[in-house]
Amino acid sequence: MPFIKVRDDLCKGCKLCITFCPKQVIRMSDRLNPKGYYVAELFDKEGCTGCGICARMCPDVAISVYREDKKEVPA
Amino acid sequence: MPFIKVRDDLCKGCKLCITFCPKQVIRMSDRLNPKGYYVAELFDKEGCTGCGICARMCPDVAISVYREDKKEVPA
Amino acid sequence: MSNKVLMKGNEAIGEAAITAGCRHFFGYPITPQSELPAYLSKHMPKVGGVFLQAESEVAAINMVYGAAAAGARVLTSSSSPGISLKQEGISYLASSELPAVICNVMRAGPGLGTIQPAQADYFQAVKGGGHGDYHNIVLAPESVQEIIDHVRLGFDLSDKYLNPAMILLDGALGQMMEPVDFGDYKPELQEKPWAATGCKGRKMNAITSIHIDPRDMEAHNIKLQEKYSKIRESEQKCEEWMLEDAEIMVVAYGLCARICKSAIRVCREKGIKVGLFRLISLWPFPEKKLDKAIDKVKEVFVVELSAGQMIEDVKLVDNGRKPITFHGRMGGMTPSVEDISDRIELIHDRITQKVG
Amino acid sequence: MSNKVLMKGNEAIGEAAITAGCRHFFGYPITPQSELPAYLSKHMPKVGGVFLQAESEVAAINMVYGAAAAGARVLTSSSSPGISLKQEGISYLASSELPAVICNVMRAGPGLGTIQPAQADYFQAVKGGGHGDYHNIVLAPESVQEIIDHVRLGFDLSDKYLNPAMILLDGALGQMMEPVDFGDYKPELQEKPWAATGCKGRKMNAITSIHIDPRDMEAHNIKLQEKYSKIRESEQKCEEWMLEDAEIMVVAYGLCARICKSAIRVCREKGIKVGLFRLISLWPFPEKKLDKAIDKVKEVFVVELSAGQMIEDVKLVDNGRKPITFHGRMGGMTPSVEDISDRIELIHDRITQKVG
Amino acid sequence: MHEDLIIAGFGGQGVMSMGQMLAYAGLTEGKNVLWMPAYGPETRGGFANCTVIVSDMEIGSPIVSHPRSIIVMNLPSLDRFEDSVKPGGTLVVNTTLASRKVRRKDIDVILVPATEVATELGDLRAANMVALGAFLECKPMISFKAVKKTLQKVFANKKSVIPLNEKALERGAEIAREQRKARSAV
Amino acid sequence: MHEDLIIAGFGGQGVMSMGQMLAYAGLTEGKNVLWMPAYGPETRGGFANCTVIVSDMEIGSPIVSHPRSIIVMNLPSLDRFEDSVKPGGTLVVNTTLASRKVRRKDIDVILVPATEVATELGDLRAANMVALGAFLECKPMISFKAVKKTLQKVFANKKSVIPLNEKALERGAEIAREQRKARSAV
Amino acid sequence: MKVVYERPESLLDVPFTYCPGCTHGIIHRMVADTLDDLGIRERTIGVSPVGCSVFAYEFFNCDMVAAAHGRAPAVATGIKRVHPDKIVFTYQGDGDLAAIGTAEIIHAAARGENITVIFANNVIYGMTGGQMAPTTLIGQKTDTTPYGRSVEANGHPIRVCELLSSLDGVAYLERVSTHDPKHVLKAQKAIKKAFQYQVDGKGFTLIELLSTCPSNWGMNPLDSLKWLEESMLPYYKPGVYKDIG
Amino acid sequence: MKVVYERPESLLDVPFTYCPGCTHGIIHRMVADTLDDLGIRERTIGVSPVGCSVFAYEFFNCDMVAAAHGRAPAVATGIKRVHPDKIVFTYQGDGDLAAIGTAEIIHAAARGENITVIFANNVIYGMTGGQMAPTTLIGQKTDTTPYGRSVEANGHPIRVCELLSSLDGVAYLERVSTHDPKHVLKAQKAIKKAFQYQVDGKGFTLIELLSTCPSNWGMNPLDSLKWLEESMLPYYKPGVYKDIG
Ligand SMILES: Cc1ncc(C[n+]2csc(CCOP(=O)(O)OP(=O)(O)O)c2C)c(N)n1
Ligand SMILES: Cc1ncc(C[n+]2csc(CCOP(=O)(O)OP(=O)(O)O)c2C)c(N)n1
Ligand code: SF4
Ligand code: SF4
Ligand code: SF4
Ligand code: SF4
Ligand code: SF4
Ligand code: SF4
Ligand SMILES: [Mg+2]
Ligand SMILES: [Mg+2]
Repeated sequence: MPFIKVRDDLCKGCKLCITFCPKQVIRMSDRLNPKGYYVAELFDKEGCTGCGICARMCPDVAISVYREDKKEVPA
Repeated sequence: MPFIKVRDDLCKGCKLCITFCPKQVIRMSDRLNPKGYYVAELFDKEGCTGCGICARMCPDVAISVYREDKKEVPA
Repeated sequence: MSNKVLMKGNEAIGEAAITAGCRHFFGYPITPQSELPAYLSKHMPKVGGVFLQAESEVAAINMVYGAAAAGARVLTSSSSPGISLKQEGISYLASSELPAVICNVMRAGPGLGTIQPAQADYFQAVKGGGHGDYHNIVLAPESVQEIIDHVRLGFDLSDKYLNPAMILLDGALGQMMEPVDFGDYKPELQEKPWAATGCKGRKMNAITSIHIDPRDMEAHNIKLQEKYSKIRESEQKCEEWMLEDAEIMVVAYGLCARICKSAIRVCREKGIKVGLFRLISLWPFPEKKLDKAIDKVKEVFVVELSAGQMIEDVKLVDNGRKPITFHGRMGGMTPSVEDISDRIELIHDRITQKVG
Repeated sequence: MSNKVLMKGNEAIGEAAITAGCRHFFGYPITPQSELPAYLSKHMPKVGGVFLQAESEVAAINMVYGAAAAGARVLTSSSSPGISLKQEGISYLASSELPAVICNVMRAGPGLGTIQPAQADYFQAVKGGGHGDYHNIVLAPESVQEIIDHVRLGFDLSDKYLNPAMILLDGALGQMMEPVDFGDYKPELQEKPWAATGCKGRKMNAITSIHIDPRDMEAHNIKLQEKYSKIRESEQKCEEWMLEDAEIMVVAYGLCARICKSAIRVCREKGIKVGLFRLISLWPFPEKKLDKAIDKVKEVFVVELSAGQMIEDVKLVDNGRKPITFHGRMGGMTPSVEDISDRIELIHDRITQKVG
Repeated sequence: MHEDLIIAGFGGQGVMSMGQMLAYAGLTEGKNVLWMPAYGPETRGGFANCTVIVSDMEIGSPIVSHPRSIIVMNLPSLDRFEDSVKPGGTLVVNTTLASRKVRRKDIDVILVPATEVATELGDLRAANMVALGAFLECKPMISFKAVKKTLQKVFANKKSVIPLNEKALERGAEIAREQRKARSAV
Repeated sequence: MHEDLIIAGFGGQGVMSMGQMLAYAGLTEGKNVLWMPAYGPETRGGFANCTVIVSDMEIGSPIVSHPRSIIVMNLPSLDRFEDSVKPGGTLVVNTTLASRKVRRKDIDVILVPATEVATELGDLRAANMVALGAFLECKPMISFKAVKKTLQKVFANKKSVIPLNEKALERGAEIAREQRKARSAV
Repeated sequence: MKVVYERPESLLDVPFTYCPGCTHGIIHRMVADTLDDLGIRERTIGVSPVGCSVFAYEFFNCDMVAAAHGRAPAVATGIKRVHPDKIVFTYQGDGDLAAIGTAEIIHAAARGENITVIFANNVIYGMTGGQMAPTTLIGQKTDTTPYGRSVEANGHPIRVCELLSSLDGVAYLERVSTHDPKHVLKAQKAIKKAFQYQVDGKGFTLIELLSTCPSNWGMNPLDSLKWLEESMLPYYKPGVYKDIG
Repeated sequence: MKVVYERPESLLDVPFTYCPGCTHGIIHRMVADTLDDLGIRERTIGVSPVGCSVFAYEFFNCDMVAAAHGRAPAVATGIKRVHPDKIVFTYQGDGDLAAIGTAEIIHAAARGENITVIFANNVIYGMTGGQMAPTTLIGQKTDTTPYGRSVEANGHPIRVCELLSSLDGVAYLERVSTHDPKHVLKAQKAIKKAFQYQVDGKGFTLIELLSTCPSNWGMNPLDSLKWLEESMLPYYKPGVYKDIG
């Protein structure tokens, strides 16, 4: 099952990943990071296809993507 | 009879007037001006048509043109 | 209180300029003076004035040159690196004897540095950061109210002497808010028959800074020097604060002088006889009063937000008479009141021991 | 004589730079230093070096910044107005601690001025025409031979201290021809592990002049100041000429010092005890030797091609001990030998009367 | 009377406007006032703080290293400023974003979950008002009346937000009052 | 031995190269030498002059207000420099372009129609060599031999012009000789 | 399970100082991925500007030189002339490149300096708090155009790709956008191509990336992307403006 | 017999400092004739540059302001913003305008400043003794390209009209030549049109005049005109590059 990890220390809660995830499997968590931002999280691990679009759009390069197959992400 | 006057104090002897005069009625005189240049002169008053081309090309604006008719010179 | 409004220093520059009859501003954005262009872009159009954001500081100072040549009261402002870029233009203004007011809201350098307050552009402002023998008139306000007064004075002196005037402040002064009173001031507007306005009804005017024959250029320089002498004679400005009975004289200007005032208050409460010689005009350097003041004290203590620049001019006036000590902070750091008062106390102890 | 070649000062700069291992020149044309770019555009390609004419002085100094950051020995040159335009870049070089040699073949200012010799950029070179607390190492040759020595020394010191070095001369020195000997000098090339060369096999290098936290910026400034102290300690250079028994000490540098030497010869023939203190390094100012020299004379006579700039540093060293008189010419004019010798005679007469 | 205060937090938490409001209010009360900002390197989200001085005397140094009062709106500000409060002074802490214990014993500490309270009130951006209310309750350098009058002026074009802000002020004051009471009860 | 000389004329009259040639020649003779140019505002056609110093001693000031010798190639230069010649010194005048009388009585004046002579010889640009020849005849600060050797070097790539230049030098010297003879005959 | 995407090696493990949602971060990521992809990190020297990306030297894991405002192309020229075999890029904002740095970018392009310019155009001065840039759109309100940019007072916005396209030294010029994943993908390809051209010694390359500034535009990150698409794209048309192939 | 042509009133009775045959003089004459023709001498303010025409303020009989090198468009902007009703022109060489003054000319054009720029392009730095200009042709030998300008070392010459033509603020742009009477006539018409546009408030106008530098090209005046025609015209094509009509 593909999935993503969001680094809490880097995320600034901009929501771009949430907006552009084609599967709509990311949301804002209720965790505040030390910089004062609520951070994003994958809430539906089943739904994630590992397409990497979230990582491509993340301005803070906070997302890493895990999948079985070849690297072709995010470009 | 149209004619031109060359101001000795301004002429630098570049010969452009001589080159471009369609009637070839200008030449270098043997007068040296105080700046050390031989100056141009109209040598054939009969030949000058007052076309003003010499004045148009004179880089030192040393030439004035005299003619009977309307001003349409040098532009 | 009724006439007082709360205003940022940078905005006060803008409003003061408008009240001084300035209708032309050319500048390029830089922190920490951003509130000024923001203010003027909003308010210049309301008074029929021109706010133009130039493509660079170099362009801005040359637009100023053009507007000044055209006879306008004109303002520009920037901060340290941007002022460095204007040095050629400033030298041209001085040489062409064109009036203009230039604000340097200093930040910490060298290089890109940081945006915190500093006074390390003193040499640049006062000795001439540009080429050739010239001087800016340089004023150093210590409060938002004084910013207003100095901007107006800057325009008046600049027009009077046909010389660029610089207002030298720092980011803290530029960004702090204090209550100010605009009072009722009338700018001393001068006729400018030399200006480039179109030559209708008179001979053409030419404004230039080139005198290719060195004899002419020397004559021009002598004329400039005579003007500088006149300014030196007439326009030295300073504040002598609690100096009447002082044994220790602190010398400082701008923001730093205010810190020193607080420190002097602390010391006075402890019975230390200390006062402040605050420079208001950095050029002309207030040497006449400083010269006399030095005679009356035992020691001079110079405080600057730099490695020590203004102190050289103090030493030149002192000329070996009294000991001079120095404290400077750099890089955007400011000394605390306690820091200064402690140092004054130390000097006091030393002097007293010496005396005792 | 066999090793001597006749060379213009400006060309000598170029050849000296090449022998110092400099392979990169970036500059923008300006009189009176044109022979230098002409020389280097011809000769750099022959040694595999780069001569690049930049689009402006501002671009040139920033190309220098890049090349210095990349680890090269790099040269630029200009004349007064162009040097003013380089002030931001110079402040950046100093702050980023990048080595580079900058030649200012001074002309008369302010403004466009004229192309004749002047020394009115002393303040700009020595006090820092750019923003912030920094110093250039400044050398002032008096002959074409010394130009060569100073350019080489400039590169070596610049690399040693990671600081820009400026060679300050004037158009007369730049354009005159004298016989010179290139001798056999080996440049003191330093390792530059800090340079931007690609990070293969090491951590990435970053070269910058921004330290946004004022505490860091202050620490950086303190580091710079410590370096300046070291340079002040070690690199003061001057020539004491006929000073052993002198009662009058002339202080001058560069072209002006040569005029003074001729004048001193004239005076010596008349039995006047006069000598020359010639500054070689303008920054660090040779205060140690000057300090001692002042003790031994009765009067100091400062001669400059300016309204009086270097004299301030002389006064700071003198600190009220001995009378100082001044003669300056401006705008491209130079004093004649007779002019100077007459003035020395006058001083001599005055001193003798005083004594007698 | 001479009071100085530093208010510190993230950019965007309204620490600057809170300070300006105090200065305005002070001016209307006929005091000498001074407001001075300080920003971090980041345009948004970096640290931001301001100094406010309100005094009957001429104001000297605008730079106050050890102010009588400090309001910290987040953890980095608490870390940075805890030691700066003048002994005997006041420290107001927004505990929502600065939840650690305060070490200083020689000062008056007010703990207000300002962000939480503001969120409850309907707008997290009113946290600054909650903190301000708490502060003024302990250190009435300016009267509540003057502050409220200033609120009216500041939000003249956005009147709808005034009630929320007033409520926030009051809730902050309330919390401070309770806390003091509790403490004096101990 | 210490000689100084100013050569002045229009730009383009070869006054600079004439001076450089002298300096080169001096160097080959083992002297200390210095050459210094000065230009007017115009790129071409403006005034141009240079100073040449040849000396057995170290050369001090490169700026000589009252040189022992001056060569003026045109009228403006005569006007400008006539008064500068050191009393007892030498003034060479290109009378073709500076035809007025010389006022100074306390100096040695050589009048050479240099431009005219050069034109006769076939190239007006050799006027400088005519003047130089005349000058060296009166004031042998450098030997003719050294100057001729320098000519060979300078025109190494353009050998064809050497004979003309040598002839010009000689004609100049001749004229000066005749003039001196005439004068001493008076 | 394998990591198929993670932070590129060419980025240091340091949080960006950019505001939330600012596309400077996306552009940084693309540049870093490109250095990784082409395997050129260790022989690359980047030049950071003055602008919000002034701290780029703290983010990129390759040698970095911080230039004065607008002078990155001159600094890059200096570096490249010393190390012609290294890969040199500048990262510049629109104020940096199209205002104070106009002469430097034009002449670097005309000289055909073999460098790559990454040009983040967010039609505003971000770092200094949102003043008008030369690229600011007509009607756009900024800190120094409080009534909206007007042609009469401020003139017309400059289109950099169009401007540079007449210069013979230019090898490749493309304008791309960052407002959605499709465009970002295109942008990434353009960046890679530009660096590849440099590796191949083809000359001056510049990629203009339309970018956002949520903070100074006064919008949230998503609305910023929409505004970019709706307001910027019509004036700043994406496309290849020059490609010598 | 009437004088049908004489020195225009808009020229002072002072000899030019230009070298014999230098076409700067022809261009001056055309500008002066235009001021006379349009009757605007008394309300015109000219801005002279640094370059051989640095003394233009001694030649034109209208108010003149001498700008720093390259900054004439900025100075003109300052003047025009003070006197929008006056006619303001700059006279600039190719070093002045296309090298150090690149940013100023581009931004004056982009702003659509209602000024007229007379741009004398002689593909060299005349005043300083013949160094390479940004306009110097490939292969051309100059004081700083002793082996001829090469693309590798110095890049490509800049064509100013082409460069500026993409800018929206520009009203009229034409390149003309001065190498023979026919072209001079055309040039004069272009100059007149540009000033007329300014009188009519149409915006930024620039006339690029291909010009000679006999002294630094090392040619006599006539050969210079021939060289202009044969070498410069092919790269710098005369024509109208923009005309908003
Ligand atoms: C010489 C100089 N002038 C001005 C500044 C101030 N300054 C810093 S960043 C900047 C503009 C940045 O805008 P842009 O290049 O568009 O970058 P952004 O922040 O939008 O990414 C300015 C004007 C400076 N640091 N130096
Ligand atoms: C700041 C500055 N840099 C350089 C110069 C030197 N300079 C004077 S004129 C000139 C170039 C002139 O060339 P151009 O503009 O083409 O005019 P031309 O003489 O060819 O007509 C230069 C570089 C200067 N005066 N000021
Ligand atoms: S990898 Fe694709 S599906 Fe998974 S969270 Fe990211 S955008 Fe959504
Ligand atoms: S795009 Fe990145 S920074 Fe933005 S919310 Fe998602 S993970 Fe966080
Ligand atoms: S007016 Fe015409 S015909 Fe007469 S001299 Fe001049 S060019 Fe020749
Ligand atoms: S064109 Fe003019 S300057 Fe040239 S020779 Fe004829 S009159 Fe004289
Ligand atoms: S100010 Fe704008 S450009 Fe700068 S980091 Fe914030 S959003 Fe990005
Ligand atoms: S140097 Fe060239 S451009 Fe200058 S006046 Fe002489 S010929 Fe004309
Ligand atoms: Mg931007
Ligand atoms: Mg030119």
